Amino acid sequence: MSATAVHNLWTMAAADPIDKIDAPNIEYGQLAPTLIVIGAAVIGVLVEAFVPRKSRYYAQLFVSVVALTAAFAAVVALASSGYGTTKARIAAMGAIAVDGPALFLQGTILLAGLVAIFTFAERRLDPVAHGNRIDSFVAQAGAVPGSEGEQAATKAGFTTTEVFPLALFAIGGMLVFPSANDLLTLFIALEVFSLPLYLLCALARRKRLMSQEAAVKYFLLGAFASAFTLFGIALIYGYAGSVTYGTVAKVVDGTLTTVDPALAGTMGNDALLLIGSAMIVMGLLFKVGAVPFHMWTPDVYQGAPTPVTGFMAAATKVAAFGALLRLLYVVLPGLRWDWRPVMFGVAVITMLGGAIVAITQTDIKRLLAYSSIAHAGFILAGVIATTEDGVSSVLFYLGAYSFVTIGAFAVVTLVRDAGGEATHLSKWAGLGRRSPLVAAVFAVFLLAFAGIPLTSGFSGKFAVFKAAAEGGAGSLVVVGVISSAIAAFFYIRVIVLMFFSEPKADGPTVAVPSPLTMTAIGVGVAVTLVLGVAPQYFLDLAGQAGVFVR
Amino acid sequence: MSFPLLTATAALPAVGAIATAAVPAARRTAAKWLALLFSLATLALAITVLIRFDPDGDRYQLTESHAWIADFGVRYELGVDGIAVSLIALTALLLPFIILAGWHDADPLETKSSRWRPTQGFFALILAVEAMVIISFQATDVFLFYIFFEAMLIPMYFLIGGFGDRAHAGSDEKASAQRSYAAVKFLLYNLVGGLIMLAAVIGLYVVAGNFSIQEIAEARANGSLDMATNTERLLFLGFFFAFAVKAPLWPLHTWLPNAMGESTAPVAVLITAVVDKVGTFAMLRFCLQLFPEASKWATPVILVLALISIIYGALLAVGQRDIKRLVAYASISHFGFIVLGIFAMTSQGQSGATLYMVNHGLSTAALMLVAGFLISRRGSRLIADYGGVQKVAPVLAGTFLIGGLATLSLPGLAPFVSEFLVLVGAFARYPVVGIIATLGIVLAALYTLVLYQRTMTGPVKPEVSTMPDLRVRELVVVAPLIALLISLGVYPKPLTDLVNPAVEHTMSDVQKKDPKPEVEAAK
Amino acid sequence: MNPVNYLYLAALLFTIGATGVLIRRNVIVVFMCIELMLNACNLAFVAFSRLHGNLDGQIIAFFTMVVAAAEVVVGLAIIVSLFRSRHSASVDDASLMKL
Amino acid sequence: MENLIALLVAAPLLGAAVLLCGGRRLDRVGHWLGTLLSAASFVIGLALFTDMLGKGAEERSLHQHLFSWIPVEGFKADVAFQLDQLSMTFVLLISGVGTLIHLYSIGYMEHDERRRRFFGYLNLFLAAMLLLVLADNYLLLYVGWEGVGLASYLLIGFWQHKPSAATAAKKAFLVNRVGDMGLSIAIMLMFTTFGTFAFGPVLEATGETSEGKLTAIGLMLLLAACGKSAQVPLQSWLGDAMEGPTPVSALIHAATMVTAGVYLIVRSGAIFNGAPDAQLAVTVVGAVTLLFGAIVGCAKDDIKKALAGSTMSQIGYMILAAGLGPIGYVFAIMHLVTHGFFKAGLFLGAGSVMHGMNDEVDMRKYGGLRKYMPVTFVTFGLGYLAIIGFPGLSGFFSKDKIIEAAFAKGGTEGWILGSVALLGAAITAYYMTRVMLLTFFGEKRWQPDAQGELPHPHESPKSMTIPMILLAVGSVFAGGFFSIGDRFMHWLEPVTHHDHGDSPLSAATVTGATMVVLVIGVSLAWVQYGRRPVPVVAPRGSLLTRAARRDLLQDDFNHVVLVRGGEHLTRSLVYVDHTLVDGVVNGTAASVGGLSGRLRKLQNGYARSYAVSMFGGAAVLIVATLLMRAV
Repeated sequence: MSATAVHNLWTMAAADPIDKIDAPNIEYGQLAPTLIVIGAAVIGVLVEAFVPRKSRYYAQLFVSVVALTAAFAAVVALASSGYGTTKARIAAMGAIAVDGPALFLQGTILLAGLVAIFTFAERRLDPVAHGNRIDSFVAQAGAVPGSEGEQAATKAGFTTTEVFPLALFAIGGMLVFPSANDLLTLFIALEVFSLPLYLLCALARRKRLMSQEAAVKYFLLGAFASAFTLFGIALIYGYAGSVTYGTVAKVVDGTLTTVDPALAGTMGNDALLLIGSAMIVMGLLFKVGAVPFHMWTPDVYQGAPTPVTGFMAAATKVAAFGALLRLLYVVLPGLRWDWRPVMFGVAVITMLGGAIVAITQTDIKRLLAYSSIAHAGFILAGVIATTEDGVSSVLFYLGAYSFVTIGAFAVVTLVRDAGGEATHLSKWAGLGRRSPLVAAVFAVFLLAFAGIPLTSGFSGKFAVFKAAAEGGAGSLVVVGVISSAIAAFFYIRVIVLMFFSEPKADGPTVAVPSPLTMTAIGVGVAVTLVLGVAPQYFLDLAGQAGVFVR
Repeated sequence: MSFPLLTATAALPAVGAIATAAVPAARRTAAKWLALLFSLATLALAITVLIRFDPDGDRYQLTESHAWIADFGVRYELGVDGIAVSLIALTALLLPFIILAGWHDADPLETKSSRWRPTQGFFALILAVEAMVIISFQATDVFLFYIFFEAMLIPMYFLIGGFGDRAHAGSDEKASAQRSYAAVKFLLYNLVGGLIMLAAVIGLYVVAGNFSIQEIAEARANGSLDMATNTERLLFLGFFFAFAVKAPLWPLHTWLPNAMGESTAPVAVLITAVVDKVGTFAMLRFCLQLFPEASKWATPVILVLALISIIYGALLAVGQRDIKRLVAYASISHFGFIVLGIFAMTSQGQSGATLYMVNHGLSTAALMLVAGFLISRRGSRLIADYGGVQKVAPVLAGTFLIGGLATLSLPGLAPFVSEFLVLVGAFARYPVVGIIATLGIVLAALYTLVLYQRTMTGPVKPEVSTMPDLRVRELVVVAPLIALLISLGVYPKPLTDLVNPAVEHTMSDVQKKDPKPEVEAAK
Repeated sequence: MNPVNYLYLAALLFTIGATGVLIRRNVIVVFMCIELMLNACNLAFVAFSRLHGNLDGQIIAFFTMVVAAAEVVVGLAIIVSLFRSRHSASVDDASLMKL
Repeated sequence: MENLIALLVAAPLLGAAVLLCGGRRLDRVGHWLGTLLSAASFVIGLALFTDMLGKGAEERSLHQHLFSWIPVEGFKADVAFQLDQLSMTFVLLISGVGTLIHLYSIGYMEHDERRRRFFGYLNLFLAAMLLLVLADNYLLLYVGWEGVGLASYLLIGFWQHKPSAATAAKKAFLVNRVGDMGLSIAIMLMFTTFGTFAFGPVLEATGETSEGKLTAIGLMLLLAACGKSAQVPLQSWLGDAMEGPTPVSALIHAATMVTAGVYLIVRSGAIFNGAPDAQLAVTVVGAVTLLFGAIVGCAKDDIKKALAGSTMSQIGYMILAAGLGPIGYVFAIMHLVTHGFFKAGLFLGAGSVMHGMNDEVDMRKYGGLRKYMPVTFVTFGLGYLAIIGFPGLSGFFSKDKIIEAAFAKGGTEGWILGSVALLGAAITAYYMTRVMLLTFFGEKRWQPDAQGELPHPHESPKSMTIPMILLAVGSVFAGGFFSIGDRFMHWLEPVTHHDHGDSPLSAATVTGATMVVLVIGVSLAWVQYGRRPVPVVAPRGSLLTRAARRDLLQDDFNHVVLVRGGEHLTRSLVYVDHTLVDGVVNGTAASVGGLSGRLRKLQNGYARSYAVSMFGGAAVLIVATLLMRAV
């Protein structure tokens, strides 16, 4: 094509001046959940600015809890008024989709976030220092570890109550992420929930060096990944001339041509599309922690403050998988035959890799990190199904998984010794003898992870594998069961350790938590058992939420 | 709808488990009695099931059916046929004895921190296992069965790993190490089996769309559901693998000796006499009924495996130095017989196999529990540590001998009936197989008598010279078992009447006719 | 000049940035490389936008800059705190957690 | 009347149950109770017998159906009894001799504190044995068959504190099990062939199946018989079985149980008649064993072992006769009965001798006992004369008939079998004379026992001597009584269908020959043991002698081939199980663990290498996607 042609194009575009831009109309009602949370986050910032330090904690806790509850109520209201099914629509000028999957995932994220906030707010685990209760977050993020500054801050009873608004911002981003209906929104949402998480990772009270290291790693790799995503978006834009899911999808399956035939040589050729989509998908796979984009997971999970880890492990996965689903099902269904095999491969190595490497872990948090990787693999199996069942099974799995995860990490926070949480497995020896209840609860979570029947883990696994098998990925199911067998081994190892090995003399003590953590753990156990024994209701819910709007 | 008898039978021990677990730490004895009480109540319910069941009635009776997980096509469907009834009865019958026999097995050695309540846990777990076993005998929905088939592993696992045999050669660390090795081995073997079955279960759903064996079997019968040959075979293999691990069939057997060796005698009985029966039962109930063609296709291989199990198990039993491991290998040999009977696909074979499940339960229970009493006295599992016991404890020796004779299936005792039926059944279709299997009875005599001779006869070893004879509690455990062994050996008719109709159904499932005797065939 | 070349440039910049991330040790430099990648994206957006003759790409570019800025804030905060506690700006020193 | 049949079995069974479960409080009366109950079943037997004599030959067979035992589709096993002339003969022999031996044991076991249990076992044996001969189908017979095996196991090992006894018991049971395997296979064959295994239907239907099938069944039955009746190659247990108390040896291992094999073959006559090859096999086994046993009997110095050898050989005669078919059945049974008398007598005599000699069993340490225990001497002597076939005594008639029948088989077989039988007779005469001389004649060779005191032999108490006398009477007259006018033959004929073969030799010649060999045998023995003094320590002896002392190396063979081989096999299997079968699994686990360890190394903590993996991953992702499109 000649340079002039392009030039003309451009001048033509500029020739007719854009006289008026009609104001966008925003359906505030349908965006209520997100708006509430973001608003609350802003309020949280103001609280940090104006409320006296003593009462900040309570104010923040109050704001967050109220906001999350309200947002959840809003989600429920929207769902019950049929936005999930019949009245599903695109809102905010095509930026946000309000449909079944979006609402279901938002609901899940909000509940998970609420429970996580409880664990954030726990202040009974550590012994009272200098007459004020302390939580698991650093007294003053700026203070150098081990410096006088830090000691002073501790003495003064500083607490980093910023974590609450940060968490709210993250949740806000996560709410948008799975419901984003154009690539730009997707990217923004990604950053909005990533950046606060980077910070949260750095705020551990104990083992601060590790915490900061985790933050750096997470940040660098995350930014790296999002750069890829962005470039992918650019390429898709180049291919389709638009970043709105609907349009791109139309272009992909050829019902719409946005590209001047003259330029087809440059753009509109599938290389752009394929490479672009691959790069975006890569960014999402990074967030869900799929092999080979998983390597940040263990380090970050280990280094981050345990409540944050639980929050990340649960909510981030939900949001990221939501976005992945929407991308693959709404934007790239036309490319199914291209990405399915690739995702198949990713799912396989993720399941196997996660399970195998986990066997030799010695730190409980790293162990859970690898198990979360393996689970990402299982969920991917459901994604592959490319059926409505596949979607709903993934939704169900995410719901089941997130609560177990938060509960498990909450239990981890309870087992402590002089250096804070005792995360090395050897410390857990004989826990079942010393405090049977805690050990039993943790065993329940582990069994759920292992997918033993009568736990939510089994229902989820069954749903996903069933969908995959129906979707014609039977071999994936076989790989799945094999890796679950491998995975079972290390979950059982922990149980053996807790119940069958003699307690060590210098073993850790089990702190008695406040009602906050108890709720978190309780909810975890309840969800595990309910979804294990009588999952029908939730399966229906996920089933109704199985359809995307486009 | 009428009173859900089956649900009650399964639920009662579950309730009992919770109740027992809830007993405060100090009231150990109360927990024991509570557990015993619940097991007896369950027995009563099981007997009512036995009475309410009409052998000549429908195939599945006392059925219950409720919606459960529609999305998975799963219903809560219970129902029993003659085979299930007899096995439920066996389970419910053995449990009180197991509990009685294990009366002191879980008494804490020293008073640990008050939160740790081994005794309550022990009995609660046993009851939990009973509940799950019973319901998996009742389930007529594949998924429902699968769930409890798998869930069963967890309490069993804690029973094996948590409450090991105290008579252990070697240090405590060594003991607990071996124990948890055994427990993990047990769990992983069965879990792998179960997961592979899970794949098959999912496959079955994809093919059939629901899990009710009755519906599927019907659909297969009237041709509205036809599986591709390969699909059926794969699904069959998936199911069979899990059951073969549980049963256990050579070469998937090695978890059993460890598990039985390391666990206390009552738990060992629970494993081999009750839990493992689910495996063989499931072969009969699911493999043959859902995949008749594939079953026939696989028969030759399975028969060979069964034969290997019979001979191999017996030979290894001869080679054991540890009483409990010996019994374990003997059981492997016996499970070989059961599988042989099932896949001989003759009425005699299958009736024999079913009777064998019951009788083996009784005989192993008798032998193993007495062995447990013996071991608890001397504090050693090694055969070499005993000798001349019959001189100091004649009753113990006598009961032990009877248990042994039952194990070598002496005519007049129950196991003979079943073993002979299995042999005849196998012989009728595969003479060579029948003959080879008959070698098993010689080897059985060998390992049993060697065991008896080494432990009970000869000059009295100083260590055993002060050994007390059976106590009342122990007699209460053993006597009824022996009585049953004898009476079922002399008059097994009630049992066969119960089983025969069910077996005929299975035979019609696989569309097999008994081979006609030559003389009649000639006519 | 042919705007397609801008695309090639963008790709080149992106690659350079990525390579930098992979090979440079200094956190700041690594971070700058990431920024470079983002800017490569911007360039691509703008180029495409011109090729397509619609403004979306240019708008996205603005968004990207904002995001990049935010990222800088967060990133530097973390990096600085790390630097203060370790007195080293090398990525490889931050390797307490491994295996 | 037939309702009494069950009582025959029930009485001793009840005794066993009561005595074994009764506990110490029965120690007082236990032995009397046991004896009483066995006597009771003898009396019932007599009653049935007289009733039977009252009837005509054809309707003598009684039948009692108790209940259906194992009702399974296409498989019918009943608990039902059949009492015909054959069974009746056995009933009388078993309960009769049994009662006598109960009586004897009262004295013999007086000083054993476990006497009650002993009688319990004896009753158990009687019950099982009667069940065996009364069963109307092979499966029920099998029950009795194994039942007697159990009883014999318990009784051989009665003195369990002696390891030798325990081992002997185990060996007996095991060897028998091998035989039982044969029986069960035979039953299965019957089931697949005839669809049933009740005597009546099977034996009537033999015509309808092939000879091959019948031969197979026959051979399996023969295997069973070999096990139970200690015939080559399964004879090795009988010698060791002498570890049991002497009454046991007399009752079980001489008079009754060991003859069950003969019963089985005669009972299954119809099958064997249809299978000449099987019959031939039977005769061969019989012939071989009768020589084998005789030779062993010559070499043993242990009086009971010597008698055991002779038992073996006498049963060899019976088996031989049974193998001859209708010619021989009657004589087999007849010899069985007479043998029951005199062999039981001999054993009781031996027991009485041991009783007097501080349980010394080595005949070389006896000598000149005839003065000290006259009754024993006389009864034993009569038994001796009977067994060697002294004219006019039981053995003479029965054995002579068998030898005749053997010749009557005709053809070379006939000649061979006949001459073997004759040779056997000679050897019998030899070794029995040896026993006689060593025990009762010559000078005293008594040795001090463990306590260092010489034995003072004395006559045994009445309870022991009376049975001996009664048995002696039996062994003197039974044969004559049976043979005069072929009573016994006519009695059994309805069951066994006798036919006279055409003997190449006249009865007279055979008798003459028998006499000649008898004289030779006796005189040879006298030359060796009567004329010159007998060394207390056995001389090394010829190769054959040494072999014979070791049961012609049968045990050594078993030891090397079966025991050693078995041990190696099991040991290697245990190894295989541990290393191979388990090893595979553990190996897999280990390799997965190793893989995990290696993959773990990739997680090296450097953010940049993580980035590398991401970059590589992205590259792979892109390339893969493009490839998917390309292909």
